[in-house]
Amino acid sequence: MIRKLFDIIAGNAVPAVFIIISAFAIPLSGYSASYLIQELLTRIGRNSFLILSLLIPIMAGMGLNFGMVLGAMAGQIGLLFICDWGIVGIPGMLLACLIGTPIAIVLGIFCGAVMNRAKGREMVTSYILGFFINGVYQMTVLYLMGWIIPITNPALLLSRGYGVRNAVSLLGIRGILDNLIPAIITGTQGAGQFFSVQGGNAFVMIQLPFLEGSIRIPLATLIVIALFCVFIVWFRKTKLGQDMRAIGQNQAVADSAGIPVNRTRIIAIVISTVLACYGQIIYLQNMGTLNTYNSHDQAGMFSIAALLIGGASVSRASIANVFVGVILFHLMFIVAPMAGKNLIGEAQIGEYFRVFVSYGIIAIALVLHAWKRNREREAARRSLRGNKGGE
Amino acid sequence: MQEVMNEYIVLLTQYLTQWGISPGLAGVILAVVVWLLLYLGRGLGVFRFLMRWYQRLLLLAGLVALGFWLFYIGREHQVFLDNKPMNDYRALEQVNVSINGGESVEIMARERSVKKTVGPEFELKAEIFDEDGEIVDTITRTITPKCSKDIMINLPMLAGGAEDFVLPAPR
Amino acid sequence: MIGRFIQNAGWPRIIIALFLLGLFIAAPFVGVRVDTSLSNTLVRFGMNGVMVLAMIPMVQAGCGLNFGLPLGIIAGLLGATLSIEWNVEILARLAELGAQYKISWLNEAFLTSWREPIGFASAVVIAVPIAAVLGWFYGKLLNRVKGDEMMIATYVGFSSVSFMCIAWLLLPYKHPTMVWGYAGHGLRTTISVEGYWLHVLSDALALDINTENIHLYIPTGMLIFFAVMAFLVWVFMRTKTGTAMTAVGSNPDFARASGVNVDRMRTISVMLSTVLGAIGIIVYEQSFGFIQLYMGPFYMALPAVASILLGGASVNKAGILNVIVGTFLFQGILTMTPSVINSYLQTDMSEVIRLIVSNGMILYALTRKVRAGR
Amino acid sequence: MSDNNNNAPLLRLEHIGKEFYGNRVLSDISFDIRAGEIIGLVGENGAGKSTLLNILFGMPVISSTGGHEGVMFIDGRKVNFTSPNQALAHGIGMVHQEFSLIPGFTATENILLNREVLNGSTMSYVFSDRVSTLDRQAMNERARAAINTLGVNISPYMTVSEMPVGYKQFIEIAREIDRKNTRLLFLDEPTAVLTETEAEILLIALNKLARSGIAIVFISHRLSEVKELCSRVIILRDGRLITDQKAEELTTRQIASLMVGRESERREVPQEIPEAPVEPDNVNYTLSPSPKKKKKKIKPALKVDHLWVDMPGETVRDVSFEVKKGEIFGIGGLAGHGKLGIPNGIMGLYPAGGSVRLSGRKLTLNKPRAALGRKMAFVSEDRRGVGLLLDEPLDWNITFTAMQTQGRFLIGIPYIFQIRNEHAMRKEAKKFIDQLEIRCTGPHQKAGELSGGNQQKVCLAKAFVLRPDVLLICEPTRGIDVGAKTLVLDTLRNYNKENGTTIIITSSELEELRSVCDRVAIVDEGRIAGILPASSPAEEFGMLMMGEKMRVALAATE
Repeated sequence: MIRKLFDIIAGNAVPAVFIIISAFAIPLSGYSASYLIQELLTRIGRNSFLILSLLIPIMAGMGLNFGMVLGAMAGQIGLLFICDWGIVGIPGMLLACLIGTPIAIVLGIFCGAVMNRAKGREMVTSYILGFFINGVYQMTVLYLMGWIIPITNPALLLSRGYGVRNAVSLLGIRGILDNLIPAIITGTQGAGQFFSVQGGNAFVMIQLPFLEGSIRIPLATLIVIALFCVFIVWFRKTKLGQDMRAIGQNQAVADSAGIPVNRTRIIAIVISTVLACYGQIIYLQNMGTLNTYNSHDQAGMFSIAALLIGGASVSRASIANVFVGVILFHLMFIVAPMAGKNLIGEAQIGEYFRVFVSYGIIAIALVLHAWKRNREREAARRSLRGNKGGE
Repeated sequence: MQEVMNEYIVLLTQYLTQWGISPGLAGVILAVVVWLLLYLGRGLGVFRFLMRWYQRLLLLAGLVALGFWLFYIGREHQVFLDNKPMNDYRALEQVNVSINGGESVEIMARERSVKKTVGPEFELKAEIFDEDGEIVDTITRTITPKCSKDIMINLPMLAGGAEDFVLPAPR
Repeated sequence: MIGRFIQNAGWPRIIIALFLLGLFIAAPFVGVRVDTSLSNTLVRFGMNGVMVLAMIPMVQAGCGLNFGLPLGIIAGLLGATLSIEWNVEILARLAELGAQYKISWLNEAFLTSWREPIGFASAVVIAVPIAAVLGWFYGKLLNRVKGDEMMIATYVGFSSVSFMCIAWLLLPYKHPTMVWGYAGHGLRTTISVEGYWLHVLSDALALDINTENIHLYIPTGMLIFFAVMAFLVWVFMRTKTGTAMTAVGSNPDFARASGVNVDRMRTISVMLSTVLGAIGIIVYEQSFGFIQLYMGPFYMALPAVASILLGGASVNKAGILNVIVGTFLFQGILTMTPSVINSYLQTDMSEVIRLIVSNGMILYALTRKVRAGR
Repeated sequence: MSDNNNNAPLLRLEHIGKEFYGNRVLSDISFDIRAGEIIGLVGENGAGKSTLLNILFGMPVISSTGGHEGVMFIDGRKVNFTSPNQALAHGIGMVHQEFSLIPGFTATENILLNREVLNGSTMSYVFSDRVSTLDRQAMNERARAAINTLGVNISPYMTVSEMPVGYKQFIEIAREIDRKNTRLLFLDEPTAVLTETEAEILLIALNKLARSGIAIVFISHRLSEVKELCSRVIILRDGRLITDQKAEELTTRQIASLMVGRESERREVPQEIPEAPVEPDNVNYTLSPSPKKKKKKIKPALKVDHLWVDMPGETVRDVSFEVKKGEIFGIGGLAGHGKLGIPNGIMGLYPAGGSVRLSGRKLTLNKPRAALGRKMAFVSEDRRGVGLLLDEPLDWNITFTAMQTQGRFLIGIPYIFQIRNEHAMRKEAKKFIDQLEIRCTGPHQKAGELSGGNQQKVCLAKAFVLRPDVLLICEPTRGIDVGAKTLVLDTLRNYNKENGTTIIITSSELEELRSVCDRVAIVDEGRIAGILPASSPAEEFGMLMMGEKMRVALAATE
């Protein structure tokens, strides 16, 4: 009984701690509710898709897919092309996805194959693989683009004539998905109807009297994310999903039952990589600028940290973890610098604090996972023995 | 051999057009027919296998087509509006140009302006003024830059009724 | 014969070595001086050698590659900054001691002329116990997560670095050369060691030939220091404890059946690795000239890991020779690619090549088939 | 199913044989299996049962080691399986001793693992069937049907990790039954983990299955069950088919003696006068002094009381025995009954309790160092896993333990600074290489590069270097060729003779124990079933191995 209670607390300790931290930090930061909600909504739209892409490899027992940065890179290459060609709007985003997909598939197959060669240490391998592919990506973007790969737009290229600039403006697709279906929550007593028309554009208006100011909702993005959640739920019900769950729990048994283990693992990584590619495109359409050499860097780390803060572990993660995580993590992200400034007088502290928390939470999650796994192994060993006689 | 093939294709196209079927539509019809044949034979293992690959191929072709279509409809063009004399056409005193019914720009003689449009075609409306600021003429044209990125429109030629008023964009 | 040599050396090493050789051969043709390149390579070899050496104990004890090297580096940074902060006090205390116990050579003149070496030594002396304590905790942690050491080491390194970012801001350092001028507190991101112990090892006994035709600089002191450290590690791996440690890495069950305390050996190896990391960064800084704080140590483990792997080590076996060969090759590539390739292609590809080579090397080591049955 | 061509048996084996690297493990096995039959396949460990199963299942072990001799027929058609999937396709199912279940899955999910019922979906045309969703309802129905066939009541929604062990066994069998074409089912020790009632239910279920036309091959060490269930009994011994008889024609005692065999080899030893029994409770065979050496009235070198050891797969429950100084004591018994746990527990490698006295003084358990410090040496059964440093040279392997526990092969000041004396290490290694005729290129060769026999010699050398008073050896001859076997056993015998070292040998090979040891203890289900002088007839050892239940049955018959 006590053990069960302990398990429940231990199982949700991480989100609980973050709720407490936020509860202290929010008043300290002095941000208004509408500002926080606006920021949170933006960040949910921006990051959820990336985080959701981590779920499937976890299901297949491959741990946290640090290799998702590969997908992010594929997405960025897609974006670079549409920028060069000047494709804008929703068609531009779709085309970027379309171009990114084959690249992500190839990278995903490579990543999966490498991980199959390094069973038991998938995470560190995919992590280093991320760095390695980053090198290849940089080589491609910095030297081959504009030289072998045709990129002509001078706005993209470095002045030397080849290689892509460090910052690329994504003006053409900026906020295009977020604002596709404009929706506003407002506190002011404006037009009383659900749909209102202002300046020729239709808005979805929701009124909440207690709110000050108005909040824009990235409705279309949220719909895409919701569709993706439905996809995950459906995927879990398929044979492939079932096979992945089996492999995640026991590879040897799955193999003896005739499930193609290695192939399925590669599929899991490919799906994750492709989704990370789309996630990065959604992320960047919100940001509006592409930092060619850095945007993907932190994508993996922040997504993984957010997922873990949501209460997921290396071997178990759900959709709920994703949303709890993204809210708590980004709440901390928003308020920490301001809280740090108001508390100690240094915004820098808050910045470092959130970086520390991101890394620390991953470290703790990994330690807990390894610890638990070793303990379970011990317990499994113990369960093999019968009743002891001599006692 | 090659020639025979070419001739055959030309004839076939002509024949199809006669029935109001464009080559693209013919391709779609062919794809559907093959699919139906495979579907009818799905009891056989080989057919099932073929079906899977055929459908994958169709999916792939569809995606590629989608890609081209997106490229086609999503392309942003810079339209340079040029009011400079060209080929004996004199520069106009003042032109107000609006594209796709948007806000119009005022272009004085020997000026050049730039507007952005998205998609394969756009509607250009030019109001031409004389020295006194009276509208002399209003021209509405649908222009299709297709896949070319940027174009320049020489307004004097447009006003003068020349057909080749669409010029390549300046470097 | 050749086949055996290739088998011993391993393909990746041969390719990299040939590549490096090619760079050296090509250098004169693109206007890069071989002698200065060689000098640079040697300097960087000396700078990084000790940090690469820090990999050996953990690899040998079966704890995997020490991606947690930043932990040791932090201890080294603490030692380095404290040695500057307390520089005056340390010298004063030493003079006091000299006077108190009538040690004739410990006088004012000696302290003035040996100010810099004493500063360096004090940095090491402060860093080592801190590293040992951190290493002890780190070792205990790694003992609980057997099998996942590398990933956890990485994130322990990262989180300790980001934790120290906060600490650098808050710790009550006062020394004017180190804190931000406008705020009066919080350490700067880079701190010059000039006037404290800049080049204290590098310039000791250094061979500096600077004539019309030849510019050769050999940091003899630093190389000797590296040699001494390498020798100490070599000797340690030969002691009873070192032997037991190797056996633990080779087969923990065997070691246990032979009465060795496996966890203790692993902890010792982690402590040793952390201490070497701490010393390594101080050696690095005295040559580099600056202490890099905040995110500086973040990715420092990767080059060290890549170096030892490049030298032919595997995830569970490493020796001094691997360190020497690997560091030389890796640093050689890092020195030569910017100068040679850049003069040829007129671009700086060194960063990209570093990324690909170092991570490719680690990836290669990680995916190599581990021996069955373990 | 039974309406198959009745003339041709379901499975026919003709002259099946197999050699592993010149080591013959099976020869000339021929028998038939007909639909609906239940056949008991019995034999000692190493009699060739598992190799036979591997051949029948087309396991890669067989094809990768040069295939097998003889031919197999299914329904009169010749078959040759190269992968287990082919065997499955021909309707051969197998339930292994270890569970092959996914703990977090429900009974249904496990029974239908990789044979799930799928809903059709258009997506499946483009990708593969794997993107179709599962039809949970149909799956549960099928699982329920399979479970019902067995006559047990297990909910298909129950998660396997929450099931008692017995249920898991039923789920395994249900999985094989669910395979539509299964006609021949191999069960490897299915009752080993079951309680008695569960075992009874299983036997009833198997009978029921057989009546539906499925042939069953039942592999068990519980002879009473074999006798009760099977219509025919096939006995293997040393890779040969000894008997293929109707079960009614045999008594359990006969089966036991046929299994261990060698009645003809019965040595002519006069019946010993029984000593006072030192064994508690469940011993009905008594101690007898060694016939060769008259070393009575000597303090026991090793006295073990109520020892329990928590070694996975080799649990020791309650063991007590005494070993006299200078004696060679054997511990035998079937695999998995705990004989290996005894020496491992004494040496502190696995959690253990009880009391162990070494020449009268109590030994600290659970600390390998303590055992080694008391001049005990140990040769592990897991040569490659525990016994050797495969990546290190021979001199390391031989001298490491002595260096760590006795401080030898070191130079320098003890406790302060000592480095290893490579010269002395090499010398010692050379000495043993010569003495034990270890075939290698020298002390610098890596242990992993040697053959099994030579590796075993290295392990012995490692133990001898310690100059032990008591030497514990597990499976000294496992996996090594005949020549090396003799050499190893001779070495042990000589070492005992020359140094008077007490040696405890644990081995699955009874004959080996009988040839080397003075006395042999037989372990059954974690307890000592009895201790006999080596000269006792093989049959009696066989009876001890068959376990308690056997003895009860025997007591009833005799």
